[in-house]
Amino acid sequence: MIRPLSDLGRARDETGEVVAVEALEGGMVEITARLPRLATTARPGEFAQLRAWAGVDPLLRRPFSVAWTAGELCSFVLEAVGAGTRLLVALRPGDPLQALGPLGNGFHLDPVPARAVIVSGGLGCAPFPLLVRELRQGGCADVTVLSGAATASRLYPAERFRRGDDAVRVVEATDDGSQGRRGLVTELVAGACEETAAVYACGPNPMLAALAEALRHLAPPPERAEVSLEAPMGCGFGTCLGCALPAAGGEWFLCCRRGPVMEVSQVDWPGLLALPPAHVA
Amino acid sequence: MIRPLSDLGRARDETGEVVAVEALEGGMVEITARLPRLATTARPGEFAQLRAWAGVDPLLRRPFSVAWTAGELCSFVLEAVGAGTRLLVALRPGDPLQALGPLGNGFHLDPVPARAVIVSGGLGCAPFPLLVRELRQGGCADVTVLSGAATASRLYPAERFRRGDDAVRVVEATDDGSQGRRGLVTELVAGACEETAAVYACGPNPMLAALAEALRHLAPPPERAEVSLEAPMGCGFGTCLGCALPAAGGEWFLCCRRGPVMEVSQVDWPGLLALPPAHVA
Amino acid sequence: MNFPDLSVDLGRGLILPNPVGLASGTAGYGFELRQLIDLDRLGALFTKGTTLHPREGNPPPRVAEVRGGMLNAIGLHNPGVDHVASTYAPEFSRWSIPVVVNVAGGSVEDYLECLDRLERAEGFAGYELNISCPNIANGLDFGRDPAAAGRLVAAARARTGRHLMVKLSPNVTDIAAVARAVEEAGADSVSAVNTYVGMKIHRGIRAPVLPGRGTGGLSGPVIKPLALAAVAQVRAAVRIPVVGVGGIMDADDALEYLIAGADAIQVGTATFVNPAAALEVLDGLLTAGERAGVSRLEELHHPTPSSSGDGLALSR
Amino acid sequence: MNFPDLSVDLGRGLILPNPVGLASGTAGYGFELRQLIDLDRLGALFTKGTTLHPREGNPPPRVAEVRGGMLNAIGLHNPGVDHVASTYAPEFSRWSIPVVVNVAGGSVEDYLECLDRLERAEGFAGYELNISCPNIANGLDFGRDPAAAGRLVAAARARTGRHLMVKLSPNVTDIAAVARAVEEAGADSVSAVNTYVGMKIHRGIRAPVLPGRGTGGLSGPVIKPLALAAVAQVRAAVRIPVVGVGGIMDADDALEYLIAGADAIQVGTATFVNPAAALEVLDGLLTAGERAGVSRLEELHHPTPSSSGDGLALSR
Ligand SMILES: Cc1cc2nc3c(=O)[nH]c(=O)nc-3n(C[C@H](O)[C@H](O)[C@H](O)COP(=O)(O)OP(=O)(O)OC[C@H]3O[C@@H](n4cnc5c(N)ncnc54)[C@H](O)[C@@H]3O)c2cc1C
Ligand SMILES: Cc1cc2nc3c(=O)[nH]c(=O)nc-3n(C[C@H](O)[C@H](O)[C@H](O)COP(=O)(O)OP(=O)(O)OC[C@H]3O[C@@H](n4cnc5c(N)ncnc54)[C@H](O)[C@@H]3O)c2cc1C
Ligand SMILES: Cc1cc2nc3c(=O)[nH]c(=O)nc-3n(C[C@H](O)[C@H](O)[C@H](O)COP(=O)(O)O)c2cc1C
Ligand SMILES: Cc1cc2nc3c(=O)[nH]c(=O)nc-3n(C[C@H](O)[C@H](O)[C@H](O)COP(=O)(O)O)c2cc1C
Ligand code: FES
Ligand code: FES
Repeated sequence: MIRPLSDLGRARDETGEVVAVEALEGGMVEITARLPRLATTARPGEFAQLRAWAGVDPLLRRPFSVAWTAGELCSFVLEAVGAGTRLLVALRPGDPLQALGPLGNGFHLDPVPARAVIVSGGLGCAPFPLLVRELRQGGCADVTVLSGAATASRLYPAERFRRGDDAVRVVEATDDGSQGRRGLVTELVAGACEETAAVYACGPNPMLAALAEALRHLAPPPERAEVSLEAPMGCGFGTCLGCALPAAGGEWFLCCRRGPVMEVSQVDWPGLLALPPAHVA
Repeated sequence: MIRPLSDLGRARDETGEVVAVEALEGGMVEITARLPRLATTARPGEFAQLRAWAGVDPLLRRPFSVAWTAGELCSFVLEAVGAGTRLLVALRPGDPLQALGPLGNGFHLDPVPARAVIVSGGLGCAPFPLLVRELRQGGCADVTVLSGAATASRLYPAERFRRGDDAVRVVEATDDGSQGRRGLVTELVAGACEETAAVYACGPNPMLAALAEALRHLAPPPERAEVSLEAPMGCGFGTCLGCALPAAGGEWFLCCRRGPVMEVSQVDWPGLLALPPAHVA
Repeated sequence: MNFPDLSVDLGRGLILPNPVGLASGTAGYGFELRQLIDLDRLGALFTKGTTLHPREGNPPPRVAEVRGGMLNAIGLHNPGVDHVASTYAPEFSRWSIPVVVNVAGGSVEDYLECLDRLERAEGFAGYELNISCPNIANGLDFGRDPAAAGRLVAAARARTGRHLMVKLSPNVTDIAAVARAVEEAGADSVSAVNTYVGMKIHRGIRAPVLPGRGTGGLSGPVIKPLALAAVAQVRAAVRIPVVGVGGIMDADDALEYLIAGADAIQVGTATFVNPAAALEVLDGLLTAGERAGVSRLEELHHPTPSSSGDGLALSR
Repeated sequence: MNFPDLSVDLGRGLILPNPVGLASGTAGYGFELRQLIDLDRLGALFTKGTTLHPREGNPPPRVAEVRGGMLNAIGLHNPGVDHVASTYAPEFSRWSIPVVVNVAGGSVEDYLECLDRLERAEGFAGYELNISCPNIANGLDFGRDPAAAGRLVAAARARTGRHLMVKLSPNVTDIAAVARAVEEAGADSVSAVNTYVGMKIHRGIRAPVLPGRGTGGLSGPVIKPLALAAVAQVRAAVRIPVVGVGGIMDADDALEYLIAGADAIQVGTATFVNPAAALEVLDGLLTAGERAGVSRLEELHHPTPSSSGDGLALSR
């Protein structure tokens, strides 16, 4: 089932105002801005191309998942890893923030699954607060978030996945055992995914590849298994052709329009893992 | 009498702290910074290469005359005309300011003349507060500043030439007659320069050329007639060879080392006026 | 018609309503940008480089940012000429923006076969022969060698009565020689320039960021001083119109190209940063024209009576 | 000797104490910078381009800033080879920094006569043949054409036993071909690159800022991606040492050149911004070497065992 290209019809370029910048533990930051168009049109898994600087260095916008929306407000979760993110996390309330979006294909929610497991690795948490809410509002009774990170401080706070909805279960794992289960979050998948209609994941490529492998051994497999991927992006809206990633079957797909969310089966996992690292920290 | 090359032995690269930024009328700004080395070594007419930004845009430092020194403090007078000056006038007390200097050949003060006339056009005022003080401290009894500008608000305040020394005479002229004499400041020269041992000038090239012309008709001519010139500068210390200006006799001289102060007779005035405008506002 | 009148006649029937085009490879075939901006106000759309057969493009990563610019190694990812002729061209004919199809190939035969297939289609206004794509094997050959470029253009000229623009490579010893050769061979106009060969090194992995040879095409503000020089050199070498491209971010940049001798311009990388960049360039030129009270574009940028001024003045 | 040992043997007796040199035309003949910094700690001083006869240089303005770079049109302003041989060389011999005399000319005879006159002098460590100065008439000819460059270098080789480095122009179709030609002709090393032809337009006067043709040589951070690609291409083409130059502002930039294949580097425009820039590059490399616990420079930049890594990861 080839996913359609994303719908650019909703995308707008909007300049909003930052209303809050919250520093979470471990370096993550949640930025909330008044972006009425984006806030009211973005769906889970979609992203926006952000810019919060003048001049040409950095030159390109940077892509970020829409993490949360509330009325006219829109939130993003990120971390300073390079020049662009450093400028973004340094924003203060009142500063302007330019956002082009929503962009990309979000997670598939039609029909809303009865049981959903979300697998989040590190900053891969970003699209999930919104997904959790939309799943729950769509009638998904059982939402479990498997949340992993290297160490406790790098875990996205469980409460931020739930945002007040206590029916959402969050199960944590850390590589060093400092919080939750010791080990990789993908080791929790086999146990959690039985009888699960849908699995949604975001995180480092090796984690997603391990997830894909784990899902292959699940019987029955989930009806839906989707991952949100990353590629260096020139534009975010399909004209630069820069964001190609390897598709199952030997071709490339554009991360910004066919993705960033892909069916697990449509990704060439060995190809993805073999890519030269463009975004090595 | 060919001027010697400037002495680079006193030049140091120093990072100081801005202590005051005063906005004068008409857009001029006086920036004072704690720069102990520069403040104690700079002589009238010498300049410093300033930088107050990170990154590479602007790339090069910008040259500014040392306008005043007091203890460890050093002042510059400037105006926002482009990217670099815009960043400089936006400085706040406490900000760092990097200064390489003193650079260039200053005004000739040996021997200190008995009578001196200073001709200042617009921002050409910059080197003169310091020159006035050094003249007076050296024993020059009679210092007259002829200060010209397009209109009243563009006149450098007379008090800032004097800085408390009421024996210094300031005569003003404006193109529109809004303050002082109506007309060009150079029209005052013939009257003021009789029996004057030394004339020092700084201002737009056409003004300096007019001065040179006026001095040719003076009998007897002043023993010393010096002008401070400008050129786009790559380095400020003689290695880029970028700051060439036309010398009388058909060769070039380096503004940053042979100048910026030149004997009037050593400048090729028609050549200077014919230069393509690199610094047109 | 707008006032001032910004239209530009590039010859052989290609009249742009204004001098602001979208550069090849930065606007696809227009379908995405149509959803984001009012495409029909612009002067021209130069399509993605189109080849005889569909191309998948290069492996990722295909883009990398550098200070003030970006490198790309897309590898002419495109759906092939038949798809463009049969599916896209009919759409183009419904648009009011003139569409110029950018054509690329590895051999003269490739180019000619592309033209032949496109000649049967309607809906587009001309060709831009990309003889300068640095990202495919042999892609530089035509752009490198004036004689080879001339032969290609002469052969192409024989196949079409449509406007034939030739996109020049800046990665050559003498761009003026190539420009002259394609003019003599019958090109109606030239566009200058394509991207510059560049590299980004990743210190962490001690290797280039882009795969393969590690090089890509450099575009964006960083190339403007180089591209302006190239445009001026080309302008001095040929009589046909010159379309300037390279690092144009705003109307001021566009004006500089016009002063350097360009008859029209293309906005490339800026569109990635701001999809409305080309429209803002156009609006900036219109405003500048209105302010200056000129009626024709040329009056905005023709040289002043004397370009030597009042010297290196403390001009206050 | 420092630890780590950063010395670089460029061949034929030219051993640099460290890989950080001052680029030709940005440090004069060392006399100014000696007064500002501890010149003797650096790896090499490449002098201003020196010609047979003294040259006054071009009319002003000779420099203009652009975003992230500068244009220059100095026109080889220099005191001529006799003055360098008789007055400067004896001074050089008292310095511990190796001095390499950059030689430029308009004809083979010019170059050879320069070498002959310098050969009689002591005090300097070798030659850098500037076959690529874009600011004098015909100045580009040797750098443009591999055959001409080869002939020049072969003739120069016959005149001197000193180290012969050749400075390559980037304004060519195939820099690797020129590099190969000069290697075959006997060059001991190559330096890459000289400045790129660029232009700045002044909108106010509707004309270029620089006089004459309006073009100048572009240098500074803006050229780094281009120069890195050129260095990598040259590295792949020749076996002799390659000295990388172009936009190096700090030790990170220098490291990128070493990774791209340079054996040593030159700091140019950065010196104008900060006279101590080259010293800071050196100190940065020393610190990086100490931190990494390496004993030789190569270990700082040789490719990692596998330059393919863990993919396009959300690598947190
Ligand atoms: C669809 C999509 C959604 C995304 N959503 C999110 C999100 O919600 N939250 C989030 O945090 N991120 C998200 N990302 C990732 C985010 O876009 C990137 O982290 C961001 O673009 C990085 O920009 P930067 O300028 O900070 O880093 P860059 O400057 O682009 O650099 C990235 C890393 O590479 C290193 N690097 C770059 N050049 C060199 C060099 N020459 N030598 C050595 N090291 C170098 C930098 O140090 C840095 O660590 C998403 C990406 C995509 C594609
Ligand atoms: C020895 C010396 C001493 C000096 N002392 C003083 C002093 O004491 N006080 C003082 O105020 N100045 C002084 N100056 C002049 C001062 O250095 C310059 O004004 C300053 O360098 C300008 O830098 P900038 O970045 O602000 O302007 P720049 O960006 O360098 O530009 C200067 C002007 O040109 C215009 N311009 C530049 N590029 C373009 C283009 N492409 N198209 C159209 N317009 C363009 C700008 O708008 C601006 O008006 C001195 C100069 C010298 C050489
Ligand atoms: C991602 C990308 C893809 C490009 N693809 C093409 C192409 O297919 N054909 C072509 O002639 N030029 C192509 N170009 C070059 C641009 O059309 C333009 O010449 C160049 O980018 C310089 O302009 P700019 O600095 O405004 O981007 C491409 C440029 C970019 C950035
Ligand atoms: C003002 C100036 C003068 C230069 N003069 C020469 C020269 O005489 N001979 C030469 O081979 N290179 C000359 N160059 C080129 C530099 O040596 C160097 O190759 C170039 O500037 C790129 O390095 P950078 O970006 O670090 O400046 C000059 C560069 C500048 C900026
Ligand atoms: S980011 Fe440009 S096509 Fe996907
Ligand atoms: S400014 Fe560099 S030599 Fe004068």
